[in-house]
Amino acid sequence: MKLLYFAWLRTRIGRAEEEVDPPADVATVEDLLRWLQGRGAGYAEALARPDLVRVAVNQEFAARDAPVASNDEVALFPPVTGG
Amino acid sequence: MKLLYFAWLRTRIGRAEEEVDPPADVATVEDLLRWLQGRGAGYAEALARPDLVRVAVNQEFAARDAPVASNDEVALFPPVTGG
Amino acid sequence: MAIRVQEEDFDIGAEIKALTLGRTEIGGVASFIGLVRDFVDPGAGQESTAIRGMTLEHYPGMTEKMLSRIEDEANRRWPLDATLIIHRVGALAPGDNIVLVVCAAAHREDALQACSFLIDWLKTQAPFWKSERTATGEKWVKAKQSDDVLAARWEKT
Amino acid sequence: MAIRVQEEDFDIGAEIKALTLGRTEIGGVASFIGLVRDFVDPGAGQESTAIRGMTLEHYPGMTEKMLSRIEDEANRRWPLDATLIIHRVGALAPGDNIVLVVCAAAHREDALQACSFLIDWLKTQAPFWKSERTATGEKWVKAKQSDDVLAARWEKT
Repeated sequence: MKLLYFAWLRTRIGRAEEEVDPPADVATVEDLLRWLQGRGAGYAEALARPDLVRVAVNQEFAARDAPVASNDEVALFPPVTGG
Repeated sequence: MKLLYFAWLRTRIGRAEEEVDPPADVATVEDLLRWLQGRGAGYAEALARPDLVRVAVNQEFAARDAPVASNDEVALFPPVTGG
Repeated sequence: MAIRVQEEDFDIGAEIKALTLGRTEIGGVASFIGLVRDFVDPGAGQESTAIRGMTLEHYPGMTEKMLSRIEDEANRRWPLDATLIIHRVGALAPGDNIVLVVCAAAHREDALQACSFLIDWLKTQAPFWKSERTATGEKWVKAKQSDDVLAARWEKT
Repeated sequence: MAIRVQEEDFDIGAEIKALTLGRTEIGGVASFIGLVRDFVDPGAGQESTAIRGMTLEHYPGMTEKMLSRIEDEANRRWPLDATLIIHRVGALAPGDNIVLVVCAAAHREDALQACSFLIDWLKTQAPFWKSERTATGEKWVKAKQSDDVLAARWEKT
Protein backbone atom coordinates (compact mmCIF):
# COMPACT_ATOMS: atom_id res chain seq x y z
CA MET A 1 0.00 0.00 0.00
CA LYS A 2 1.31 3.40 -0.98
CA LEU A 3 0.81 6.17 1.57
CA LEU A 4 1.08 9.89 0.81
CA TYR A 5 1.19 12.69 3.37
CA PHE A 6 0.53 16.35 2.70
CA ALA A 7 0.86 19.69 4.53
CA TRP A 8 1.34 19.37 8.31
CA LEU A 9 0.78 15.62 8.17
CA ARG A 10 3.83 15.42 5.94
CA THR A 11 5.97 17.63 8.18
CA ARG A 12 4.94 15.90 11.43
CA ILE A 13 5.35 12.37 10.07
CA GLY A 14 8.58 13.51 8.47
CA ARG A 15 8.13 12.05 5.02
CA ALA A 16 6.01 12.70 1.92
CA GLU A 17 5.33 9.07 1.07
CA GLU A 18 6.11 5.48 1.95
CA GLU A 19 5.20 1.90 1.07
CA VAL A 20 3.57 -0.01 3.94
CA ASP A 21 2.26 -3.52 4.39
CA PRO A 22 -0.38 -3.37 7.13
CA PRO A 23 -1.64 -6.59 8.76
CA ALA A 24 -4.66 -8.34 7.28
CA ASP A 25 -7.08 -6.91 9.88
CA VAL A 26 -6.53 -3.39 8.54
CA ALA A 27 -9.58 -3.36 6.27
CA THR A 28 -10.85 0.25 6.40
CA VAL A 29 -9.56 3.81 6.52
CA GLU A 30 -10.40 3.82 10.24
CA ASP A 31 -8.29 0.68 10.82
CA LEU A 32 -5.42 2.15 8.84
CA LEU A 33 -5.38 5.38 10.87
CA ARG A 34 -5.38 3.40 14.13
CA TRP A 35 -2.57 1.13 12.90
CA LEU A 36 -0.51 4.14 11.74
CA GLN A 37 -0.79 5.79 15.19
CA GLY A 38 1.26 2.93 16.60
CA ARG A 39 4.13 3.41 14.17
CA GLY A 40 6.02 6.02 16.20
CA ALA A 41 5.94 9.42 17.86
CA GLY A 42 5.63 11.43 14.59
CA TYR A 43 2.61 9.36 13.52
CA ALA A 44 0.98 9.53 16.94
CA GLU A 45 1.39 13.30 17.02
CA ALA A 46 0.20 13.76 13.42
CA LEU A 47 -2.89 11.62 13.99
CA ALA A 48 -3.69 12.81 17.52
CA ARG A 49 -6.67 14.79 16.17
CA PRO A 50 -8.21 12.40 13.64
CA ASP A 51 -11.10 14.85 13.10
CA LEU A 52 -8.58 17.15 11.38
CA VAL A 53 -7.39 14.41 9.01
CA ARG A 54 -8.92 13.88 5.57
CA VAL A 55 -8.25 10.71 3.59
CA ALA A 56 -8.29 9.94 -0.13
CA VAL A 57 -8.16 6.39 -1.44
CA ASN A 58 -6.92 6.20 -5.02
CA GLN A 59 -7.35 9.98 -5.32
CA GLU A 60 -10.98 9.96 -4.18
CA PHE A 61 -12.14 11.41 -0.85
CA ALA A 62 -12.91 8.44 1.40
CA ALA A 63 -15.02 8.10 4.53
CA ARG A 64 -13.69 6.33 7.64
CA ASP A 65 -15.50 3.09 6.79
CA ALA A 66 -14.21 2.97 3.20
CA PRO A 67 -12.20 -0.18 2.42
CA VAL A 68 -8.43 -0.08 1.85
CA ALA A 69 -6.49 -2.80 0.04
CA SER A 70 -2.82 -3.60 -0.45
CA ASN A 71 -2.38 -1.96 -3.84
CA ASP A 72 -4.30 1.21 -3.01
CA GLU A 73 -2.79 4.69 -2.96
CA VAL A 74 -3.95 6.25 0.31
CA ALA A 75 -3.35 9.94 1.01
CA LEU A 76 -3.66 11.64 4.41
CA PHE A 77 -3.99 15.40 4.60
CA PRO A 78 -5.65 18.26 6.50
CA PRO A 79 -8.80 19.98 5.21
CA VAL A 80 -7.89 21.70 1.94
CA THR A 81 -7.05 25.43 1.86
CA GLY A 82 -6.47 26.27 -1.80
CA GLY A 83 -8.08 28.89 -4.03
CA MET B 1 -36.74 73.86 -21.62
CA LYS B 2 -34.14 71.66 -23.25
CA LEU B 3 -35.43 68.35 -24.62
CA LEU B 4 -33.21 65.37 -25.51
CA TYR B 5 -34.31 62.28 -27.43
CA PHE B 6 -32.47 58.96 -27.54
CA ALA B 7 -32.64 55.67 -29.48
CA TRP B 8 -35.91 55.18 -31.39
CA LEU B 9 -37.43 58.28 -29.85
CA ARG B 10 -34.65 60.24 -31.51
CA THR B 11 -35.08 58.55 -34.91
CA ARG B 12 -38.91 58.82 -34.90
CA ILE B 13 -38.99 62.44 -33.77
CA GLY B 14 -36.18 63.13 -36.20
CA ARG B 15 -33.91 65.14 -33.95
CA ALA B 16 -31.58 64.57 -30.99
CA GLU B 17 -32.48 67.72 -29.08
CA GLU B 18 -34.43 70.94 -29.17
CA GLU B 19 -35.34 73.96 -27.08
CA VAL B 20 -39.08 74.25 -26.36
CA ASP B 21 -41.24 76.71 -24.49
CA PRO B 22 -44.36 74.83 -23.38
CA PRO B 23 -47.41 76.74 -22.13
CA ALA B 24 -47.73 77.47 -18.41
CA ASP B 25 -50.17 74.59 -17.78
CA VAL B 26 -47.42 72.04 -18.62
CA ALA B 27 -46.37 71.42 -15.02
CA THR B 28 -45.45 67.71 -14.93
CA VAL B 29 -43.77 65.04 -17.07
CA GLU B 30 -47.24 63.72 -17.91
CA ASP B 31 -48.34 67.18 -19.12
CA LEU B 32 -45.18 67.52 -21.19
CA LEU B 33 -45.67 64.16 -22.95
CA ARG B 34 -49.27 65.05 -23.80
CA TRP B 35 -48.24 68.47 -25.12
CA LEU B 36 -45.44 66.95 -27.23
CA GLN B 37 -47.85 64.49 -28.86
CA GLY B 38 -49.62 67.45 -30.46
CA ARG B 39 -46.44 68.79 -32.06
CA GLY B 40 -46.59 66.70 -35.25
CA ALA B 41 -46.72 63.23 -36.79
CA GLY B 42 -43.22 62.20 -35.65
CA TYR B 43 -43.99 63.12 -32.04
CA ALA B 44 -47.40 61.44 -32.12
CA GLU B 45 -45.85 58.26 -33.51
CA ALA B 46 -42.91 58.31 -31.09
CA LEU B 47 -45.18 58.86 -28.09
CA ALA B 48 -48.03 56.57 -29.16
CA ARG B 49 -46.98 54.00 -26.56
CA PRO B 50 -46.17 56.15 -23.51
CA ASP B 51 -45.61 53.00 -21.43
CA LEU B 52 -42.44 52.43 -23.49
CA VAL B 53 -41.10 55.92 -22.79
CA ARG B 54 -38.81 56.70 -19.89
CA VAL B 55 -38.11 60.26 -18.78
CA ALA B 56 -35.19 61.89 -17.00
CA VAL B 57 -35.42 65.42 -15.61
CA ASN B 58 -31.99 67.00 -15.13
CA GLN B 59 -30.41 63.58 -15.64
CA GLU B 60 -32.50 61.86 -12.97
CA PHE B 61 -35.16 59.27 -13.75
CA ALA B 62 -38.51 61.00 -13.23
CA ALA B 63 -42.01 59.64 -12.62
CA ARG B 64 -45.00 60.90 -14.61
CA ASP B 65 -46.08 63.25 -11.83
CA ALA B 66 -42.63 64.83 -11.41
CA PRO B 67 -42.59 68.60 -11.99
CA VAL B 68 -40.91 70.15 -15.04
CA ALA B 69 -39.80 73.76 -15.26
CA SER B 70 -38.59 76.04 -18.01
CA ASN B 71 -34.86 75.64 -17.41
CA ASP B 72 -34.92 71.87 -16.93
CA GLU B 73 -33.15 69.42 -19.19
CA VAL B 74 -35.72 66.72 -19.97
CA ALA B 75 -34.70 63.53 -21.78
CA LEU B 76 -37.07 61.02 -23.39
CA PHE B 77 -35.86 57.54 -24.17
CA PRO B 78 -36.87 53.86 -24.29
CA PRO B 79 -36.03 51.45 -21.46
CA VAL B 80 -32.24 51.14 -21.33
CA THR B 81 -30.45 48.22 -23.00
CA GLY B 82 -26.76 48.64 -22.19
CA GLY B 83 -24.32 46.29 -20.54
CA MET C 1 -13.36 53.69 -7.96
CA ALA C 2 -13.38 54.56 -11.62
CA ILE C 3 -15.88 54.98 -14.44
CA ARG C 4 -15.07 55.23 -18.13
CA VAL C 5 -17.28 55.56 -21.19
CA GLN C 6 -15.22 55.17 -24.34
CA GLU C 7 -15.19 54.09 -27.98
CA GLU C 8 -11.86 52.27 -27.61
CA ASP C 9 -11.53 48.65 -26.57
CA PHE C 10 -10.18 47.76 -23.11
CA ASP C 11 -7.64 45.22 -21.87
CA ILE C 12 -8.89 43.44 -18.77
CA GLY C 13 -5.38 42.28 -17.82
CA ALA C 14 -3.95 45.80 -17.85
CA GLU C 15 -7.00 47.20 -16.03
CA ILE C 16 -6.82 44.64 -13.22
CA LYS C 17 -3.07 45.09 -12.92
CA ALA C 18 -3.48 48.87 -12.58
CA LEU C 19 -6.28 48.41 -10.04
CA THR C 20 -4.42 45.96 -7.81
CA LEU C 21 -0.81 47.15 -8.14
CA GLY C 22 0.71 47.48 -4.67
CA ARG C 23 -2.71 46.87 -3.09
CA THR C 24 -1.72 43.73 -1.19
CA GLU C 25 -4.77 43.93 1.04
CA ILE C 26 -6.80 42.64 -1.94
CA GLY C 27 -7.61 38.93 -1.76
CA GLY C 28 -10.02 38.55 -4.66
CA VAL C 29 -10.87 40.26 -7.93
CA ALA C 30 -14.17 39.42 -9.59
CA SER C 31 -14.83 40.68 -13.07
CA PHE C 32 -17.36 40.50 -15.85
CA ILE C 33 -17.01 41.26 -19.54
CA GLY C 34 -20.09 41.63 -21.74
CA LEU C 35 -19.47 40.91 -25.43
CA VAL C 36 -21.40 41.40 -28.66
CA ARG C 37 -23.03 38.05 -29.46
CA ASP C 38 -23.58 37.00 -33.05
CA PHE C 39 -27.24 36.13 -32.54
CA VAL C 40 -30.44 37.71 -31.29
CA ASP C 41 -32.17 35.79 -28.52
CA PRO C 42 -35.10 34.16 -30.27
CA GLY C 43 -38.53 34.15 -28.71
CA ALA C 44 -40.00 30.79 -27.70
CA GLY C 45 -40.13 28.46 -30.69
CA GLN C 46 -38.46 30.99 -33.00
CA GLU C 47 -35.18 30.76 -34.82
CA SER C 48 -32.35 33.03 -33.78
CA THR C 49 -31.24 35.82 -36.11
CA ALA C 50 -27.62 36.45 -37.02
CA ILE C 51 -26.19 39.79 -35.89
CA ARG C 52 -23.75 41.63 -38.14
CA GLY C 53 -23.00 44.54 -35.90
CA MET C 54 -24.23 46.76 -33.11
CA THR C 55 -24.26 50.46 -32.29
CA LEU C 56 -24.28 51.73 -28.74
CA GLU C 57 -25.74 55.14 -27.95
CA HIS C 58 -25.77 56.78 -24.54
CA TYR C 59 -26.77 59.95 -22.69
CA PRO C 60 -23.50 61.74 -21.94
CA GLY C 61 -23.59 63.25 -18.47
CA MET C 62 -26.40 61.11 -17.12
CA THR C 63 -24.45 57.95 -17.97
CA GLU C 64 -21.46 58.94 -15.84
CA LYS C 65 -23.79 60.13 -13.08
CA MET C 66 -25.68 56.82 -12.99
CA LEU C 67 -22.54 54.68 -13.22
CA SER C 68 -20.95 56.61 -10.34
CA ARG C 69 -24.09 56.18 -8.29
CA ILE C 70 -24.20 52.43 -8.98
CA GLU C 71 -20.55 52.16 -8.00
CA ASP C 72 -21.14 54.19 -4.81
CA GLU C 73 -24.01 51.89 -3.90
CA ALA C 74 -21.82 48.78 -4.38
CA ASN C 75 -19.18 50.34 -2.13
CA ARG C 76 -21.83 51.05 0.49
CA ARG C 77 -23.12 47.48 0.44
CA TRP C 78 -19.83 45.55 0.40
CA PRO C 79 -16.36 46.26 1.82
CA LEU C 80 -14.54 46.74 -1.49
CA ASP C 81 -10.96 47.82 -2.10
CA ALA C 82 -11.44 48.94 -5.70
CA THR C 83 -14.09 49.04 -8.41
CA LEU C 84 -14.01 49.81 -12.12
CA ILE C 85 -16.70 50.14 -14.78
CA ILE C 86 -15.82 50.63 -18.44
CA HIS C 87 -18.62 50.82 -21.02
CA ARG C 88 -17.98 51.18 -24.73
CA VAL C 89 -20.13 53.23 -27.12
CA GLY C 90 -20.21 53.53 -30.91
CA ALA C 91 -20.02 50.82 -33.57
CA LEU C 92 -19.15 47.29 -32.44
CA ALA C 93 -18.83 43.93 -34.21
CA PRO C 94 -19.69 40.41 -32.97
CA GLY C 95 -17.05 39.27 -30.49
CA ASP C 96 -16.21 42.84 -29.46
CA ASN C 97 -16.12 43.81 -25.80
CA ILE C 98 -19.02 46.00 -24.63
CA VAL C 99 -18.62 46.38 -20.90
CA LEU C 100 -16.15 45.58 -18.13
CA VAL C 101 -16.95 45.47 -14.43
CA VAL C 102 -14.21 44.75 -11.89
CA CYS C 103 -14.55 44.51 -8.09
CA ALA C 104 -11.62 43.90 -5.77
CA ALA C 105 -12.02 43.03 -2.09
CA ALA C 106 -10.25 41.34 0.79
CA HIS C 107 -12.81 38.51 0.62
CA ARG C 108 -13.96 36.76 -2.53
CA GLU C 109 -17.66 36.67 -1.77
CA ASP C 110 -17.81 40.47 -1.43
CA ALA C 111 -16.04 40.88 -4.78
CA LEU C 112 -18.27 38.33 -6.55
CA GLN C 113 -21.54 39.69 -5.15
CA ALA C 114 -20.63 43.31 -5.90
CA CYS C 115 -19.65 42.39 -9.47
CA SER C 116 -22.97 40.66 -10.05
CA PHE C 117 -24.82 43.60 -8.48
CA LEU C 118 -22.99 46.17 -10.62
CA ILE C 119 -23.72 44.50 -13.93
CA ASP C 120 -27.37 43.86 -12.98
CA TRP C 121 -27.94 47.47 -11.93
CA LEU C 122 -26.00 48.90 -14.86
CA LYS C 123 -28.25 46.92 -17.23
CA THR C 124 -31.40 48.54 -15.88
CA GLN C 125 -30.20 51.95 -14.64
CA ALA C 126 -27.52 53.29 -16.97
CA PRO C 127 -28.75 55.17 -20.08
CA PHE C 128 -27.28 53.08 -22.89
CA TRP C 129 -29.21 51.83 -25.92
CA LYS C 130 -28.19 49.18 -28.41
CA SER C 131 -29.27 48.87 -32.00
CA GLU C 132 -28.49 45.62 -33.81
CA ARG C 133 -27.81 45.16 -37.51
CA THR C 134 -29.12 41.95 -39.11
CA ALA C 135 -29.71 40.88 -42.73
CA THR C 136 -33.08 42.66 -42.62
CA GLY C 137 -31.78 45.99 -41.32
CA GLU C 138 -31.00 47.87 -38.12
CA LYS C 139 -33.28 47.52 -35.10
CA TRP C 140 -33.31 48.95 -31.58
CA VAL C 141 -32.92 46.25 -28.97
CA LYS C 142 -35.92 45.75 -26.68
CA ALA C 143 -35.33 45.81 -22.94
CA LYS C 144 -35.54 42.33 -21.45
CA GLN C 145 -37.87 41.62 -18.57
CA SER C 146 -35.33 39.10 -17.30
CA ASP C 147 -32.96 42.01 -16.66
CA ASP C 148 -35.55 43.69 -14.43
CA VAL C 149 -35.97 40.43 -12.54
CA LEU C 150 -32.20 40.10 -12.02
CA ALA C 151 -31.90 43.71 -10.87
CA ALA C 152 -34.86 43.35 -8.52
CA ARG C 153 -32.91 40.74 -6.51
CA TRP C 154 -30.79 43.57 -5.15
CA GLU C 155 -33.64 45.79 -4.03
CA LYS C 156 -33.55 46.32 -0.32
CA THR C 157 -36.74 45.40 1.42
CA MET D 1 -12.77 23.34 -20.76
CA ALA D 2 -9.26 23.55 -19.42
CA ILE D 3 -7.39 22.93 -16.16
CA ARG D 4 -3.84 24.02 -15.39
CA VAL D 5 -1.73 23.64 -12.25
CA GLN D 6 1.47 25.61 -12.62
CA GLU D 7 4.21 27.54 -10.84
CA GLU D 8 4.21 30.35 -13.41
CA ASP D 9 1.98 33.39 -13.19
CA PHE D 10 -0.96 33.79 -15.58
CA ASP D 11 -2.25 36.71 -17.67
CA ILE D 12 -6.04 37.01 -17.40
CA GLY D 13 -6.25 39.14 -20.55
CA ALA D 14 -4.40 36.60 -22.70
CA GLU D 15 -6.36 33.70 -21.19
CA ILE D 16 -9.76 35.30 -21.85
CA LYS D 17 -8.70 36.29 -25.35
CA ALA D 18 -7.63 32.70 -26.13
CA LEU D 19 -10.87 31.35 -24.65
CA THR D 20 -13.21 33.66 -26.56
CA LEU D 21 -11.35 34.13 -29.86
CA GLY D 22 -13.77 33.52 -32.73
CA ARG D 23 -16.42 32.29 -30.28
CA THR D 24 -19.00 34.97 -31.12
CA GLU D 25 -21.79 33.00 -29.45
CA ILE D 26 -20.34 34.13 -26.10
CA GLY D 27 -22.20 37.03 -24.51
CA GLY D 28 -20.55 37.19 -21.09
CA VAL D 29 -17.29 36.20 -19.42
CA ALA D 30 -17.19 36.08 -15.63
CA SER D 31 -13.87 35.62 -13.92
CA PHE D 32 -12.31 35.51 -10.51
CA ILE D 33 -8.70 35.94 -9.45
CA GLY D 34 -7.56 34.98 -5.96
CA LEU D 35 -4.46 36.83 -4.73
CA VAL D 36 -2.05 36.48 -1.83
CA ARG D 37 -3.16 38.98 0.80
CA ASP D 38 -0.64 40.63 3.06
CA PHE D 39 -2.52 39.85 6.26
CA VAL D 40 -3.96 36.87 8.08
CA ASP D 41 -7.64 37.14 8.92
CA PRO D 42 -7.65 37.87 12.64
CA GLY D 43 -10.05 36.11 14.95
CA ALA D 44 -12.68 38.21 16.71
CA GLY D 45 -11.04 40.96 18.71
CA GLN D 46 -7.54 40.02 17.56
CA GLU D 47 -5.05 42.01 15.55
CA SER D 48 -4.22 40.86 12.05
CA THR D 49 -0.76 39.46 11.33
CA ALA D 50 1.38 40.57 8.40
CA ILE D 51 2.15 37.89 5.81
CA ARG D 52 5.57 37.82 4.17
CA GLY D 53 4.98 34.96 1.80
CA MET D 54 3.05 31.80 1.09
CA THR D 55 3.81 28.30 -0.18
CA LEU D 56 1.19 26.26 -2.01
CA GLU D 57 1.40 22.48 -1.97
CA HIS D 58 -0.92 20.11 -3.81
CA TYR D 59 -1.59 16.45 -4.54
CA PRO D 60 -0.55 15.95 -8.17
CA GLY D 61 -2.98 13.69 -9.95
CA MET D 62 -5.84 14.12 -7.52
CA THR D 63 -5.76 17.89 -8.03
CA GLU D 64 -6.32 17.63 -11.78
CA LYS D 65 -8.98 14.95 -11.23
CA MET D 66 -10.92 17.10 -8.75
CA LEU D 67 -10.60 20.28 -10.82
CA SER D 68 -11.87 18.45 -13.92
CA ARG D 69 -14.76 17.06 -11.95
CA ILE D 70 -15.66 20.50 -10.57
CA GLU D 71 -15.50 21.91 -14.10
CA ASP D 72 -17.67 19.07 -15.46
CA GLU D 73 -20.23 19.74 -12.75
CA ALA D 74 -20.37 23.45 -13.64
CA ASN D 75 -20.92 22.52 -17.28
CA ARG D 76 -23.73 20.19 -16.28
CA ARG D 77 -25.45 22.84 -14.19
CA TRP D 78 -25.17 25.84 -16.53
CA PRO D 79 -25.09 26.22 -20.33
CA LEU D 80 -21.47 27.35 -20.63
CA ASP D 81 -19.43 27.97 -23.77
CA ALA D 82 -16.01 27.73 -22.13
CA THR D 83 -14.43 27.33 -18.70
CA LEU D 84 -10.89 27.64 -17.42
CA ILE D 85 -9.25 26.98 -14.05
CA ILE D 86 -5.62 27.84 -13.41
CA HIS D 87 -4.14 27.26 -9.94
CA ARG D 88 -0.59 28.16 -9.02
CA VAL D 89 1.63 26.14 -6.69
CA GLY D 90 5.01 26.82 -5.07
CA ALA D 91 6.31 29.98 -3.41
CA LEU D 92 4.23 33.14 -3.73
CA ALA D 93 4.54 36.70 -2.39
CA PRO D 94 1.83 39.14 -1.23
CA GLY D 95 0.03 40.54 -4.28
CA ASP D 96 0.79 37.44 -6.39
CA ASN D 97 -1.99 35.68 -8.26
CA ILE D 98 -3.01 32.30 -6.81
CA VAL D 99 -5.98 31.14 -8.83
CA LEU D 100 -7.95 32.10 -11.92
CA VAL D 101 -11.46 30.90 -12.76
CA VAL D 102 -13.12 31.95 -16.02
CA CYS D 103 -16.61 31.04 -17.27
CA ALA D 104 -17.98 32.12 -20.63
CA ALA D 105 -21.63 31.77 -21.60
CA ALA D 106 -24.26 33.20 -23.91
CA HIS D 107 -26.00 34.74 -20.88
CA ARG D 108 -24.32 36.65 -18.09
CA GLU D 109 -26.13 35.08 -15.17
CA ASP D 110 -24.97 31.59 -16.19
CA ALA D 111 -21.36 32.79 -16.42
CA LEU D 112 -21.51 34.62 -13.07
CA GLN D 113 -23.18 31.78 -11.18
CA ALA D 114 -20.83 29.15 -12.59
CA CYS D 115 -17.79 31.28 -11.71
CA SER D 116 -18.98 31.65 -8.13
CA PHE D 117 -19.74 27.92 -7.93
CA LEU D 118 -16.33 26.92 -9.30
CA ILE D 119 -14.34 28.98 -6.83
CA ASP D 120 -16.51 27.86 -3.89
CA TRP D 121 -16.17 24.17 -4.77
CA LEU D 122 -12.50 24.43 -5.60
CA LYS D 123 -11.90 25.93 -2.14
CA THR D 124 -13.38 22.91 -0.38
CA GLN D 125 -12.75 20.05 -2.85
CA ALA D 126 -9.40 20.54 -4.55
CA PRO D 127 -6.34 19.20 -2.66
CA PHE D 128 -4.26 22.36 -2.20
CA TRP D 129 -2.70 23.49 1.06
CA LYS D 130 -1.27 26.88 1.93
CA SER D 131 1.39 27.68 4.46
CA GLU D 132 1.93 31.31 5.40
CA ARG D 133 5.16 32.95 6.49
CA THR D 134 4.91 35.68 9.16
CA ALA D 135 7.44 37.33 11.48
CA THR D 136 7.02 34.41 13.89
CA GLY D 137 7.61 31.65 11.33
CA GLU D 138 5.80 29.47 8.82
CA LYS D 139 2.33 28.09 9.60
CA TRP D 140 -0.16 25.90 7.77
CA VAL D 141 -3.37 27.75 7.04
CA LYS D 142 -6.47 26.41 8.81
CA ALA D 143 -9.51 25.63 6.71
CA LYS D 144 -12.24 28.23 7.16
CA GLN D 145 -15.72 27.20 8.16
CA SER D 146 -17.05 30.08 6.08
CA ASP D 147 -15.75 28.28 2.98
CA ASP D 148 -17.82 25.22 3.85
CA VAL D 149 -20.85 27.44 4.27
CA LEU D 150 -20.29 29.08 0.88
CA ALA D 151 -19.78 25.70 -0.82
CA ALA D 152 -22.87 24.25 0.85
CA ARG D 153 -25.03 26.80 -1.00
CA TRP D 154 -24.46 24.75 -4.15
CA GLU D 155 -25.44 21.38 -2.73
CA LYS D 156 -28.42 19.97 -4.49
CA THR D 157 -31.25 19.06 -2.18
